[in-house]
Amino acid sequence: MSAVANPTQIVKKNYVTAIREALFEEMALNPDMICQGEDIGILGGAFGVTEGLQAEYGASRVIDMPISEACIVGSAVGMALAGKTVMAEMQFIDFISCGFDQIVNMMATYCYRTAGEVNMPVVVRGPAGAYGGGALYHSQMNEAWFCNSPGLKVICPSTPYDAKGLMKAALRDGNPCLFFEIKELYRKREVEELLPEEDYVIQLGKAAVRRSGKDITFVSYGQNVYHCLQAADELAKLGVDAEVIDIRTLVPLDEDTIFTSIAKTSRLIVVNEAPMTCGFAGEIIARVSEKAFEYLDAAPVRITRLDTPVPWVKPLELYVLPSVEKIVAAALKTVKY
Amino acid sequence: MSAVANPTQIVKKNYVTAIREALFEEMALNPDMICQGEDIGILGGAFGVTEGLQAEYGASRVIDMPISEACIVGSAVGMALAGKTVMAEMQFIDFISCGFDQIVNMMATYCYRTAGEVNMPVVVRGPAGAYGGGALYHSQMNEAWFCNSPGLKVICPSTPYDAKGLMKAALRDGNPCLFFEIKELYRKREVEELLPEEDYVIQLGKAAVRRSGKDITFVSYGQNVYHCLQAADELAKLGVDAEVIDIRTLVPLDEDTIFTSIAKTSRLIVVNEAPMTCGFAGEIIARVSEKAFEYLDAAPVRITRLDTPVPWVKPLELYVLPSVEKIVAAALKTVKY
Amino acid sequence: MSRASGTASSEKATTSRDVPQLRPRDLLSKDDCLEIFKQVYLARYFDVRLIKEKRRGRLKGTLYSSHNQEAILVGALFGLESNDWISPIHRDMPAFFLKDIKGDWRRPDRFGMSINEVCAQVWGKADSPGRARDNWSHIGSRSKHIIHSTSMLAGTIPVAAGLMYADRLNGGNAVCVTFNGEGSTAQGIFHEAINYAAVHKLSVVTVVENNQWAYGTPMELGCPTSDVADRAKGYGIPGFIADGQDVFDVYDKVMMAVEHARKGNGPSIVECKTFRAYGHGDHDDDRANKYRPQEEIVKGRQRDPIGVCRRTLMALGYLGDDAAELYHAEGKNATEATNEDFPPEVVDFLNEGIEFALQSPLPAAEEAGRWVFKEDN
Amino acid sequence: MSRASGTASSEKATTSRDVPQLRPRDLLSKDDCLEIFKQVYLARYFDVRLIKEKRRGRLKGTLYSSHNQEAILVGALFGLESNDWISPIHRDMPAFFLKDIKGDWRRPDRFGMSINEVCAQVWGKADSPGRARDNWSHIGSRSKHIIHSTSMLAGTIPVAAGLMYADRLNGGNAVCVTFNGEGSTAQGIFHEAINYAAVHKLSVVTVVENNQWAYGTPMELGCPTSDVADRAKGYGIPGFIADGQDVFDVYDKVMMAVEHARKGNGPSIVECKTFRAYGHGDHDDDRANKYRPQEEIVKGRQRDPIGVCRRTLMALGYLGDDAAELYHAEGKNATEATNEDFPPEVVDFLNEGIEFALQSPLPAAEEAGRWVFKEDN
Ligand SMILES: Cc1ncc(C[n+]2csc(CCOP(=O)(O)OP(=O)(O)O)c2C)c(N)n1
Ligand SMILES: Cc1ncc(C[n+]2csc(CCOP(=O)(O)OP(=O)(O)O)c2C)c(N)n1
Ligand SMILES: [Mg+2]
Ligand SMILES: [Mg+2]
Repeated sequence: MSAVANPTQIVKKNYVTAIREALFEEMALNPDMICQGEDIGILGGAFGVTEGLQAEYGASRVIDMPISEACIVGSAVGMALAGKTVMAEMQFIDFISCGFDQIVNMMATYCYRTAGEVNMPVVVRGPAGAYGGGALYHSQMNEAWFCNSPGLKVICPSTPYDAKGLMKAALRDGNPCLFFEIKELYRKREVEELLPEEDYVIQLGKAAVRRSGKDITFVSYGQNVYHCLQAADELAKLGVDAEVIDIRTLVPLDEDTIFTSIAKTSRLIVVNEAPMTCGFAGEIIARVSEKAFEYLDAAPVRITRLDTPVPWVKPLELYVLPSVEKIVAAALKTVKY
Repeated sequence: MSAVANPTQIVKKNYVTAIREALFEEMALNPDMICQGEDIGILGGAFGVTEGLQAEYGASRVIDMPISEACIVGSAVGMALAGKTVMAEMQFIDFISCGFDQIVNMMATYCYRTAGEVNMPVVVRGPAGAYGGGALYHSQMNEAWFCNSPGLKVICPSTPYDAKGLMKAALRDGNPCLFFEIKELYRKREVEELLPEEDYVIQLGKAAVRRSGKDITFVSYGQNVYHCLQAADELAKLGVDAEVIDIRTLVPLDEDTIFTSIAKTSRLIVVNEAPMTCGFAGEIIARVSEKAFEYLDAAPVRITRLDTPVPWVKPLELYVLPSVEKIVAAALKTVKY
Repeated sequence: MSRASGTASSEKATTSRDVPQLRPRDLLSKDDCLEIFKQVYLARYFDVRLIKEKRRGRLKGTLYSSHNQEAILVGALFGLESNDWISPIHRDMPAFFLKDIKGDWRRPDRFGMSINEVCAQVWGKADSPGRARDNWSHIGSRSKHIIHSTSMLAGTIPVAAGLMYADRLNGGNAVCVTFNGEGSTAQGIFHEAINYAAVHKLSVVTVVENNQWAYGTPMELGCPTSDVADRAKGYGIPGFIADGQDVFDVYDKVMMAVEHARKGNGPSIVECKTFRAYGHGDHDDDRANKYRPQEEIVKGRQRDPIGVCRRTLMALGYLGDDAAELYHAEGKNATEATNEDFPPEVVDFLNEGIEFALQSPLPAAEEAGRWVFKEDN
Repeated sequence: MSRASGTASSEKATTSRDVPQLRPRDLLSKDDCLEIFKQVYLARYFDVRLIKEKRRGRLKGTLYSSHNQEAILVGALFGLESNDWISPIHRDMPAFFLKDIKGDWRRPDRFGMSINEVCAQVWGKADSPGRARDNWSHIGSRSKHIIHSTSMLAGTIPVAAGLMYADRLNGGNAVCVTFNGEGSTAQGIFHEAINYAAVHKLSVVTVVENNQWAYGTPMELGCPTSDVADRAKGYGIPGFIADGQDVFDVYDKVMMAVEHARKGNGPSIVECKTFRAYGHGDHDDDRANKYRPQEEIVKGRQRDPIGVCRRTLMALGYLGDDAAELYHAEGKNATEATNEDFPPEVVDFLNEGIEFALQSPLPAAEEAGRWVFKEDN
């Protein structure tokens, strides 16, 4: 633990450090925990999330796997059968497509098909998200695939505090969790924050209200939360008071916080960077339309990635993604509705 | 062609025959077409969809593949590069998870990343759907994964006429298409119908109004269309006049037909048998809420599979799936809204 | 012995020709051998009886017959330690109760499923270990050391590998035997998992039941080599070949593989050459008589594992002519064979299981909503 | 020759020892050999120059250096027919213009990309063959017979196999050479695709650049055998091993594999032993100096492919002492080497490409919405 936490000095920590601390602490607390993935040991991970972990806990608990995503997941399932808790890293979340079957058909359903005999304390985590010029295969937010695959919890933190608390909660949850880390936030100075010295978890399924407002509700997660907050600042200058909700976990979803907000604002914009069709933005709109229809005074709006892959060069990439401008424009239209 | 069509005798044809005819006819019309999949040649397919096809067109164009779904898709992509049109069968659509990466990352994006240089005339088709006691891995409707993966067209016919016309359209479309066949309809007597002798296609992206009504709109596809029609019959007895729309293709979606209907009925129930969260039912509700909000006089409703896998034995299976009763109950509630 | 042993295709596993060495089977007692014989009958009877039950209309669903492949199941399972793990597939239904059955078939504390549990699963009843949530062979039990498969072929091999990794870390020395068809060895996950197991020398024994056909596809369209065992060479691990009709040859080769693993030398593949007697499932029986040449079927069924075992036992003097003539299931298909063709204890054992299954209730519909996630109870 | 040929690990491909047989290289003319030498320089210069461009701030993005692996690219590509296909990966950027470059490097009708196109891609400009929609090495061209890869390693092998299937059906006799790292051979799709290619004897040559490391993971944690070529044994296909530092040995082995395919005998694997000179990408350069032992790095870089080639040519008398002393890129890293260390035509060639790229416009933002589906135009 000394490698990552220094109790005598209080410093703000970044997002990647928060996750690393969670892993170090859980490895210490739980001798039955194993971490595995490509290049996570000797190298310490492509993004340094597991830096120092193998030196601390040994190569048998921090495993450099072959480039075999399906086997990384499948073997984690086997370890869970033997009583282990497993963190399985996808080097980029995009590569999860190569381990897809083992996730949705083997791991996600194990508890269901055994009528509860077997639990699956496995967290599949990896760097996700666009805006960094990663192009088609290093930019994905493919969380919707997993939200549509029953048996998985789906998590996406936007702050270091949440990243650590949610990671610890996921590792103790006993259910298979998919943990989407926003790689553009890993080392972003602006989001650094003080983390508690003591052990803490953040309950899965609880949203956070990042800004309260009365005119319109923005629901988002991941880095788009910051786009919403910036848009809210701009809108404030224009006399529009936006509330910003960061759902943090997609499955299970904290509907109450969302509905309560819309009861107040009557207006909804959902922002995420996944492709629109069958994405989680649409899911939120569907839930609200079904269950909080009366609260809505205007058509809800989705601001998502266009239904395209993420192209490489900057102007093209930005063209297809949500932006502060797009949110502001949509909000102005919606409040006038 | 003589193997499947007999012009002197006019008989009703079932859903599986319609698809088989489409394949026979397209193989005859297009010498550059290839069919491949597990057991599709010597055996003629697990469900007989390709029965007689290898005898007619030879083993080099009708290929019995190893049990390698990823390679079935990937090699189809290679064939498309060489100018071929390929029908690639998944023995059950459930196994598409094993070829997932090649579909969403290799095939779906090929046109996009080559700025249009390379088209992908590949139809990945397979038997889908529950209600037959197939349990977790022979019952899936996993279309939402692909709707959330840009670059794929997604099709799901509910009648023999549509199945044939849409299959032919898909094979000529030049884009990668996922074709969900409802295996419970393959040999269902009640849905047999006369098919035109002449060549025909059904344009992708056009919905069909299966029943017109003025009180409430049911939007569905696949076998749930029949649940909607039955529910409409029951509701008619209770004085509720339901309109039933069969969208037929999910991507691209015929929004106009849906919006026009809701402009009339002001009420919407969407029915499909996929898991609820991030499924296509939610997508329809989101589109309507966003773009036809003013038309809605009541909260729209989803009737979908619960967010569970499909369990095996009958009472459990039915418990999680949409049913006529569930639709009728929801409709009665909605019209009173 | 009625037939020469198969040969190990990997040099590593081949023992020197000069020194006559004991084969694993040579350490089996007469009682063991007679028990094995009875288990072959039991596996056969299970299959025959289910087909009859279905024809009688007392059973629904598809049956994937293990007829003609019983020697593989019995031979592969007989020598395992109680707490070893297994992972059977669709064609291996008897494996669930054959595991650790040695001695008292009704022993409640054994590592393997009771016949009641297996029958409850077949009939889709609440007393199935999975409460009939998934079908046919997709059951298992963590406490009894049986991995639950999905339908996706070869999908349990990485699970077996991870399990063996963790077992070693836990200080265990178990071995996991996974069963697979020859067709399934074409799956990508087969490669990923065995590669990983070989890198870490994990105790995974992959038994390949090469019954020549994968549904309607002959072996040569799925595998480029004539022996599936050759796949082992790609990983530098032993690839054994067993006569899948000969329970003792299967026993030998699997025990060599198990021994290899138990010593910490890692995984291996045991190819058992056999032939699928019927269709892929019973829905395919008629077609399978057309897409497969008649001579091939006749030849493939010629050496009934019951007969091969019987002749071995007679040659060993463990079975007199009288005893050998008692039961006549040999060479008979499900239509021809009757209860009288089997040892009564075999019939009784299964009767009990079926009775239990028929009386077991259906699970309540509302259970369908449970256990998507862990329940605290 | 400066070094004994590598050995083919598959017997099928080994030629009889008694009869001295011509190696493919023995048929190369002096001009060919000198052209090969120049191409090795060209590949090296491309790498050196891009690193310099990035340091100068004229280029963004990650660079996956092919330094020390140039002999593989040149050797594997030199003998191909114009209309053969290739599929390079991240580390093979020079392959895009080295394909079919023989003779006139600026020939507009050749099957391979122009240096302009490659540079436009590197700089992310509209004149990239993919209009800068996907990054780095993820370009290709149907008309120039280069498969477009995704990031997912080994993912083009099934594409190559299907392509070769269709090409044969079309009456063609092309071969497709795919490039892969040793680490990537652990992917499931590698197995599925090569298995399928072997079943159908498809003309797919899988060149494995075994540079000992897959990002931060040493070969032995990803592959259980010491030779990746052993993977070929699992499919009953030839597995050749080449000295990846020796362009002529790579040429020999790849040509044997190509010949094998061209005759209709199907796929093979050619392992080229080499060493990754720098980090995985340039972001990894510093770390790679820590996670890899210094001695290993020194040893791995000892035999610079330029030097190995030079010495061969001198031994053949194709290069006099003077000519050999003209350029001094050998053994120098990107910091040490200057333009003067390379033949001027190499520098000029790339200069033109870079000029073109710098002047090429960015694609218009709105293009991002196009070509999700086929456009009729
Ligand atoms: C990944 C996957 N693809 C396809 C299937 C459909 N399927 C079920 S059994 C089978 C044939 C299996 O053949 P083999 O492995 O030889 O086993 P056998 O049935 O002959 O015992 C196929 C194709 C499946 N279950 N899983
Ligand atoms: C399916 C997949 N998993 C992981 C990655 C991330 N990744 C990119 S390159 C690389 C290492 C590749 O090593 P190797 O195949 O030996 O090629 P090398 O870089 O050494 O040339 C990894 C793990 C990827 N691109 N695709
Ligand atoms: Mg088989
Ligand atoms: Mg490498």
